[in-house]
Amino acid sequence: MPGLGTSFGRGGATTFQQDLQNADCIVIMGSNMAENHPVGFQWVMEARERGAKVIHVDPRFTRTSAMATKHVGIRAGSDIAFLGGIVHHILEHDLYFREYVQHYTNAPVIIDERFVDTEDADGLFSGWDPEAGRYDIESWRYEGMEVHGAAGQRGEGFEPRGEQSGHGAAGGGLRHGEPPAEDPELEHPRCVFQILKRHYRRYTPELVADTCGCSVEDFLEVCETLAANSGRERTSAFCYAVGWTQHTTGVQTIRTAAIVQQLLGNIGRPGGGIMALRGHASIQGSTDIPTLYNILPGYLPMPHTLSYPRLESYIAANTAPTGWWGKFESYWVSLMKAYFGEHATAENDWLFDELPRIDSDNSAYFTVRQMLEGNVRGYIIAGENPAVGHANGKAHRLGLAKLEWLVVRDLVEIETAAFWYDGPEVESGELKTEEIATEVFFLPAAAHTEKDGSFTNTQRLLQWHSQAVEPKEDCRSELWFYFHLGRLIKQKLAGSEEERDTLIKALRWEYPTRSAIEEPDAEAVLQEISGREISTGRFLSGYPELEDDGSTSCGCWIYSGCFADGINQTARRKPHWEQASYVAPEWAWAWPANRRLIYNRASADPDGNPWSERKRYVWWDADEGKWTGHDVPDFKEDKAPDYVPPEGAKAEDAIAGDHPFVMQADGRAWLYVAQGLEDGPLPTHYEPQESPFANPLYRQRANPRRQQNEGLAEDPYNPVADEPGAEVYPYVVTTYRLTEHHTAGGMTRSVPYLAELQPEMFCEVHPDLAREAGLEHGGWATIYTSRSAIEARVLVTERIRPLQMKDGRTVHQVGLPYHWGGRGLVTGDSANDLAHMALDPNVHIQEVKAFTCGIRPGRRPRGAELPRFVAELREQAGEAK
Amino acid sequence: MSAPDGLASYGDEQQERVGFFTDTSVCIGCKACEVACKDWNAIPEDGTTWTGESYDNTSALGANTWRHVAFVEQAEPLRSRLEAPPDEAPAPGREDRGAPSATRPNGDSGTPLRWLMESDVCKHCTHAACLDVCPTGALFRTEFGTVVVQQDVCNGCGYCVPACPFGVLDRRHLAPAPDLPAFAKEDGRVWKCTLCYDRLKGGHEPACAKACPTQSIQFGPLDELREQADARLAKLETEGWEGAQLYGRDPDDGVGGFGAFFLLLDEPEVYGLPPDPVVTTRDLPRMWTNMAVAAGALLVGVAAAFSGRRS
Amino acid sequence: MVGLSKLLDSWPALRQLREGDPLGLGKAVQSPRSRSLVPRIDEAERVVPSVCPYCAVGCGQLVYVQDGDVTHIEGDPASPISRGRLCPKGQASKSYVQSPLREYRVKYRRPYATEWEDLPLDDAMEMIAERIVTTRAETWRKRTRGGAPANRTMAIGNLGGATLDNEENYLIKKLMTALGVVQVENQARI
Amino acid sequence: MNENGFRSYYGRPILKEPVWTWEIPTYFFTGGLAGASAVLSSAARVAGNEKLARTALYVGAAADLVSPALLVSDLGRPERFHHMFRVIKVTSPMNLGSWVLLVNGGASTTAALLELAGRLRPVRIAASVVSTLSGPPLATYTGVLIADTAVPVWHEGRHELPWIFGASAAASAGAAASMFVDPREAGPARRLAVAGVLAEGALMAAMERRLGKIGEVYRQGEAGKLSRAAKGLATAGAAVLATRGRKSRRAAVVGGALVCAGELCLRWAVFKAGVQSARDPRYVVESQRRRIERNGTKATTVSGPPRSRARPRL
Repeated sequence: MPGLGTSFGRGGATTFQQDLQNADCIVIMGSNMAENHPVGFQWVMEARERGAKVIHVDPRFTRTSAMATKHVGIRAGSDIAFLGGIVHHILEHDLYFREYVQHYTNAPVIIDERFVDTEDADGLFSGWDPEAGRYDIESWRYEGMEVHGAAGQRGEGFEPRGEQSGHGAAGGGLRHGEPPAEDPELEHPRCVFQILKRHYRRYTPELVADTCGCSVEDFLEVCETLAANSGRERTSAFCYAVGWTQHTTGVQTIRTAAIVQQLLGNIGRPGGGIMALRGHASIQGSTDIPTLYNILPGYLPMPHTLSYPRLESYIAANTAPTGWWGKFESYWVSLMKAYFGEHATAENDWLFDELPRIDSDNSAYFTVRQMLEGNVRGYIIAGENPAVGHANGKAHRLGLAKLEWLVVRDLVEIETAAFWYDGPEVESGELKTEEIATEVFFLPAAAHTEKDGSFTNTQRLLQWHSQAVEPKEDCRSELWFYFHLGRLIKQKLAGSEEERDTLIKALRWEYPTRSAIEEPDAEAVLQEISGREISTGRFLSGYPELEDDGSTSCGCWIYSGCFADGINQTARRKPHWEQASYVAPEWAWAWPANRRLIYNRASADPDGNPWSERKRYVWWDADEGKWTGHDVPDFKEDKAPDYVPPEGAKAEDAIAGDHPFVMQADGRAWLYVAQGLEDGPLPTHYEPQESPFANPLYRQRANPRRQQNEGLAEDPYNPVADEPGAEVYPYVVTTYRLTEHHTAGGMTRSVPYLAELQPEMFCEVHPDLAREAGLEHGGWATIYTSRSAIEARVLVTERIRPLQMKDGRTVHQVGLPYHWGGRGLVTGDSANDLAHMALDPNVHIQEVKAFTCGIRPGRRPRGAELPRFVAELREQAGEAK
Repeated sequence: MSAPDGLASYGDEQQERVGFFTDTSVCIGCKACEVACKDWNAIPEDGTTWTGESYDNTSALGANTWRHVAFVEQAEPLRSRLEAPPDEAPAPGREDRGAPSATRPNGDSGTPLRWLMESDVCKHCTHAACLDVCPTGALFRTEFGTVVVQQDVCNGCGYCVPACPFGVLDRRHLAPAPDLPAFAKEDGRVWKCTLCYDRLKGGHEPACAKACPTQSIQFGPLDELREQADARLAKLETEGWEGAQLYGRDPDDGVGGFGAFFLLLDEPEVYGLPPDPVVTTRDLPRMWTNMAVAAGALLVGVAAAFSGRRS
Repeated sequence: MVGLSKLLDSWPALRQLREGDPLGLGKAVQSPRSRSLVPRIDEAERVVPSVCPYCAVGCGQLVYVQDGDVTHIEGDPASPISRGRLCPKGQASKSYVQSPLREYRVKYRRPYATEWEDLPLDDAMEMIAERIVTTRAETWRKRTRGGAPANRTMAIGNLGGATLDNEENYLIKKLMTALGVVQVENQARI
Repeated sequence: MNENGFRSYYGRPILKEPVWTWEIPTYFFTGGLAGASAVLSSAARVAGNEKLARTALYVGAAADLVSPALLVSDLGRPERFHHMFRVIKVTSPMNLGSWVLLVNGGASTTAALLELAGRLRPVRIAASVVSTLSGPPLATYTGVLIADTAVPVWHEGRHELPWIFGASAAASAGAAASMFVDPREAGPARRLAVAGVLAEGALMAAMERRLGKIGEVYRQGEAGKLSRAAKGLATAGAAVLATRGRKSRRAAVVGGALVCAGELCLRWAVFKAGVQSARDPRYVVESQRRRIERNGTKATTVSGPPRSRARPRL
C-alpha cells in the first residue's frame, strides 16, 4: 500500500496483531474488525480489558462498535476530513511528540518555493495539468533537490508511483542522506511542519462536524483520547481495512492516519503503529509477490512503455542514492537470475530489453474496459469471482461475454464461470446464451488442505500450510496448473525462432514434482524466492547478501532469508508458550528479516534509550555496541545512535544513527510525500465520485486525479451534490462484509453451516429512512443507481444513523452487504452491481464504500423490465440535468 | 452447593464437575460457537430463513442448534460510569466547550445505543428436569457432572421437551440418521448439547469454548468458573456497566445452579431466558402423595357408587 | 442361560441397585456406547499443521486426517496470533473443503453451446496452452503505436492471487511476464 | 422488546411446545377409562353385579389394549418402546406410568381372557385383584405426568390435575359401562358417571381459580373450544343418564356416549391449554416474575447499585 509505503518506506502493516494488546488507545476506522477479523480482534479485547480506550469511527454501529468504548458515526467517504481535523487539533494545541517529530519525520525539511498548497489553489496542488489530468510533481520537491528520476527521463513523464513507489525512492540530490535545507526548530514558513499547519488550518472541529455529520463533542473526545494516550509513556494504534482503501481517495486517507501517527510518535513503538487489516489469506503476499500488472516481486517496478529506454535508465530511475533502495540493482538482477538463470547475463542486460512494458494503467478495471471494447481474447481467473466481487458486476459479465476463451479455476462453479447461462443479463435478455461466443473452461481447484504452500498474512507473516490429503479427481493446485501450463507452452515454443519467444525459451522452469499427479514441490519454489548464491547453491540469509553482478539469484528480495540455512523458516511452529516474549519470533517468518514490528528503532529515543520503561522494545546496548530488544532490530545492528554518514556515503551507509526509517532515502517518516503519489504530497478532503454534497473546502469537489471511465456506456455515474437529477439518487450507500460470509461468497455460500447464518441479501436502513421511503421491516426494497438495480430484504435498525450535516441537512445512509450472487446454497442480488468503476489514481481501487443510490419499497422488476427500469431512472435524472 | 443428582454413582470414576461460564460482556456475536458445535457434532443444517431479528437467523436452541447467539439492539448506554477526563488538566481546546465528553455513554452523541450478544447453550442443571423425567435412562449424568442424551437409547418419547424450563431440548424432525431402520420417516430422537462428552473423555475442551475468539465462552471446573465470574462481575461494576448480572451461578436457585451459567447485561427474559427457572420434579414427592390420595378417592368413589340402594 | 444372566446383569434396572444409583440418573443407565466413546481427533492417523484460508489474520489450524480424508479441522493452540481460536468461517473450513457444491471434474462449454460438457483434464490443459500460444502470436505487439518498446500482448489477462499461495503467485507472475502478458491482477486491487 | 410491560426475545417462546401428537391426549382418556373400569369391575363383582362386572372388565381390557398402541405410535423411535422398561425411575412419571400400564394391562387382559374362557378361576381372581389395585394409579398418574413439566398451566395446576383426571376417568368408566348394561343393572355405573362429571366440573373451576391469569388459556383458542365442549357434552350426558337413562337403554347409550365424548374433550382441552401456555413467553415470564415478587430469586446475582442509580447523567 503506497499510503504506508510512501510514508514509512514499506507497503505493509507497521505492527503485528498481538502487539495491539499493548496499546493504550486503539482507533478502528475504515474497518469492522470484530466482524471481519474476529480472531485478530481478541487482541483489541485484551487491550480493552487492560483499560485501553477503543474508538470505532464508522458510518454504521457494528459488532465492532458494540465492543468499543466509544463509537462515532460519520458519513461514508468523509474520513480525510475527520483525520485532517485530528491533525489540526494536534497542531493547534501543540499535542505532538516534538522530539520524535523533529528527529524521525521530515517535518523540518524545507520545500521548494514553487510549491502551492490546495489551500491557496482552491483544491489543487501546484503542477496540475488540466489537459493531461495529472500532476507534474516537480514543484513538490525538497528545496535544493531534483525530484528523483534522473536526467533524460523527466520529459518522458513517468516516475515510480502507486505500488511501485512502495519504496518511496525519492532521494535524488540528498547529500549523505540529509535533505539540503532543514529547520530543526520547525519554524521556517516553508518547512513541512508549517506547510502541514497551514494545510489543515481550516479543518476545525466545526468543519469536521459539518462534513462528517458527527458532533463536535464526539470529535473532540476522539482527539483528546488519542493525544492523551500518546507520547513517551503511552501509545495509540490505528486499525484500518478496505473501509479506507475502497475510495477514490483511499491512499490519501491512509496517508492522513500516517501523519497523525507520526505527529503523535506512535510508529515503530509497542502498542502503536498502523495495522492494515487485509481481507484475504494472502492479500499481502499477492502484492509482495505480486499478481499485479505494475510491479515485479518485492515492489520492483515493471518497465514502462514511456520510460527506461535502456537498462541504465531503469536502474538509475529506481535506485535511491541512499537508504536500502540504494541496492535496487542487486534486487533486480537477482530476480532476473531467478527468472531466467544462465540466460540472463550482464552482456544481454539481464534480458531487460525483452521484458514486457506496461502503460500507466493496465489494472483489472482497465482490462474490463478492454474486454468491453473487444480488445481482450483470453482471460484466466484463478480463485476470484469478479461477476460478484468487483464493482459494476454487470460490466464484468458483459465483458466476459466478449471473450474468445475464459478459464475459471475454483472449488465450486461460481457466478463468473456460469455467466453465460445463469446470470442477471441472461435473465434480462441482455445476453443470449446461444449468442455468446466465449469458450469456457472450468477447472476444479485444490483446497488449502490439499496442497503445500505459504500465505503472507496481514502482518507480513509468511506461514506455511502443509498438504493433508491428495486432491480428488481433476482437482489441482494453482501451482500444478501454472507449472504444467508453462511446461506445455515451453514445449510448443521450444523450436520457435520468433523474437517474441525469447523470454519464454529463456524462462527457468524446472521444479521437482511428486505424487501420481506430478504436483510441483512448493518448497522448491519457496527456495527460489528466498534466494541462493549461484556458484555454491548456498541459501541466502537475507537481502543484504544480494549482489548486482549476477552471482546471486532471488525471486523476491524482501522475502530473502525465508529459507535461510536450507530450513523452511515459514513452517516454524514453536508454540508461543515456549517462546521468550509475546513477539514469538520463532513462529513462522515475517518480512523483512523476520521483524514483527518494523521501524522499531523508533521505539528508542535519538540516543538509543527507550522513550520510557513502559514502552521499552528495541534499544542500543552501549556495552555490547549493538541494538537489542524483544524483536529483530529494524536497523543495522551495530550502527550507533550517534553515527553520522561520511561525505559521499551510499545506500544504507548514508542513513544517520538517529533515522529509523531505513527504507527512506532520508531515513525519516514522511509527513509530506515529495514523490510517489499521483494526487498530492498531502491528503486533502475531496468528496467521493458520487455524494450528495459539494466540497465544503474547495470548488474542486472530488479528487481531481481520480480515474473515471469517460464515455464508457456500461459505467455511467449518478448526478451529484446540487447537480440537477441528483435527487433521483439522494442517499449515501456503503457496502461491507458480515462475519458469516467471505467477500463474493464463493467460499461461504457453498458451506451449509455458514449459509444458514446469513441466508439472504438484506439492506440496513434507519427507521426514519424507512418511513421516508415507505420501507417495511422484513419486507423487500429495491435499491438503484444509474448502473443497475437490486433487491434486498429490509432490516430496519437504529445502528445506521441519519446524520445531521451542514445547515441542518440530514443525510441517510443505506448499508449493503455484498456477499450474494445468483448461485450457491443461498442466493441473492449482488450489491456490487450497483457500484461504479471510478478509481483511486494510485492503486486503481474502486469506490464501493461510498456512492449514491435511490431506494423504494418492493421487489425489483424482473426480466427485460429491469434494464428498462434502470434506464428510465437514468433518463429522469438526465432530463433533470 | 448441592451435588448434581446421579454424579455420586460414579464413585472413584467421578471427575471434577466441569461447565461453561458464558460472559456476554465480551461476546462479539461472531457465531463461531454455533459453527464449531455443528461442525464437531455433525449437526445437520436446519433451514435458511432470514428472520429480520437483528443478526440472529438461528432464533433458538433446538435439536439442530446447541449453541445459539442472541442479538438484542437497545437504546441503552453500555456503561454509565462517569469516567475521569483523559488527564486532570482541562484538555486543550476544551476550555470553553460544554459538558466534558466523559459523561457521554458509548454510541455517538444523542440517544445511546448498545447491541447485546449472548451465546446460549444447555444449562446442564444441577437438578435437571429432563434428566429426572426421562423414562428410558437415555438422559444421564456423566462422570463430569454434565447431562447427556444417549442417542443409542433415546426412543423419542418427548417427555424431556416440555420438562426443560429453558426450552433446550427438542425432537429432531429431519431426515433419518444412517443408523435408522428403514421405516423411520425422521430421526425422531431428542438432541441437545452434550458439552462435547466425547471430547471431554479425550481430555479436550468443548468445541465452542475452543473456538470462541474472545473467550466469551469459558470452559473449566465449575468452582473455578464461579470464582472467575464473581471477579468479573465486580470488575464490570467498577467500570460502570449497565445491568450486569450473573445468571445461574447460585447453587441455591430453582435448579440448584447451572453447569453452564452466564454473565448477562440485562434481565434474562430479554435474551429469551426464564427469569426464575425451577426443576419441577422438586415438587414430585408432594405430587405423588397428592396422586395417591386422588387414587384412593377414586377407589372409595367407585365403591360408594354401589352403596346406593339396588334397583 | 448364561446369555440370559448376562442380559440381566446389563439391565440398568438391576444395575441401579447394584451400582448404587437407585434413582437411575447416572452410571447405572450409561450405555456401553457412551462408556467407550472416543473423540475422532484421537483416532486420526495424522494431524497436519495448516493455516486458515479465509481472511488475513492467519489463524493456525490443525487438520485431522483418517483414511485419506479430512475428519476435522480446528484451531492450533500453539499459534501466537490465534491461540487456537477460529471464527465461524475458519471453523467451517472442513465443510468448505467438503462442500456439497464442490466440483471435482473439468467442465467445458463450447462457443454458443447451452450446456456444459465433460472434458479430460489433460485435453483441457492442452487446449488452454494452445489458446494462449495462438492468441499471443496473433496479438503480439513489439512496439506501441508511438514506437516505444512493448514486448507484450494486450489480448490476454490473468486475474486472481489474494487467495493463493505465495509460491503460486510467484509462478503466475513469472510465467505471465515471460509470456508478455501484462494484465495480471488480483483482489488486492479490489 | 418491551410489549406492554413484559419483555421477551422477539416474542419467541421460552419453552418448547410438547411434541406429543393426537395419541397422547387420546391415551389420557383410554388409560383413565382402563384404570377406572378395572376398579368398577371388581367393585361390581363384590357387590354381586356380575353383568356390570363383566362389562367393565371387558371395557377396561379393551382400553388397556388400545393404550400401549397409542403410546408406541407417538414415539419418535417406536421400535425402541421397550426402552421404557430399561429402568425403574421414581422421578419419571412416564416411566412408572409405563410399568403401571404394563401391570394393569397385563392383569386386566388376563382376567378378561379367563373370564371369556371361564377357566382358571383363582388366576382370574388374582389378576382382577392386581388390576383393581393398579387401576386407580393408572387413572390418575397422567395428571402428575403433565404437572411435572415446565408448562405453566400444567405445573401450576399440579394440585388438581390428578383429581380431575381421576374424576374424568371415573365418569368415563361409569358412562362406558352404562352403555352396554341393561339400565336396571347399571345404576352404580350411572351414579359413578354423574358423580365423576360433577366432581370434575368443580375441580376444573378450582384449578382455573388457582391458575389466575395464566388460566385464561382454558378460555382461549382450541383449549377454550374444547373445554367448553367438554363441559357441555359431559353435563348433557350426565343429565340424560340421570334421567331417561335410568329407564331407556337407548338414552343410556346416548348419555354414556356424550359423557365419554366430554371426557375425551376434557383431556384434549388440558393438553391444548398446555401447548398454548408454552407457546407464549408471557405466561412463563409473568408467572415467574410473580413468584420472584413473592419469594425473590436466586437465579440472578446482581451486585452494586440498582439500575436506577446506575443511569448515566447526560
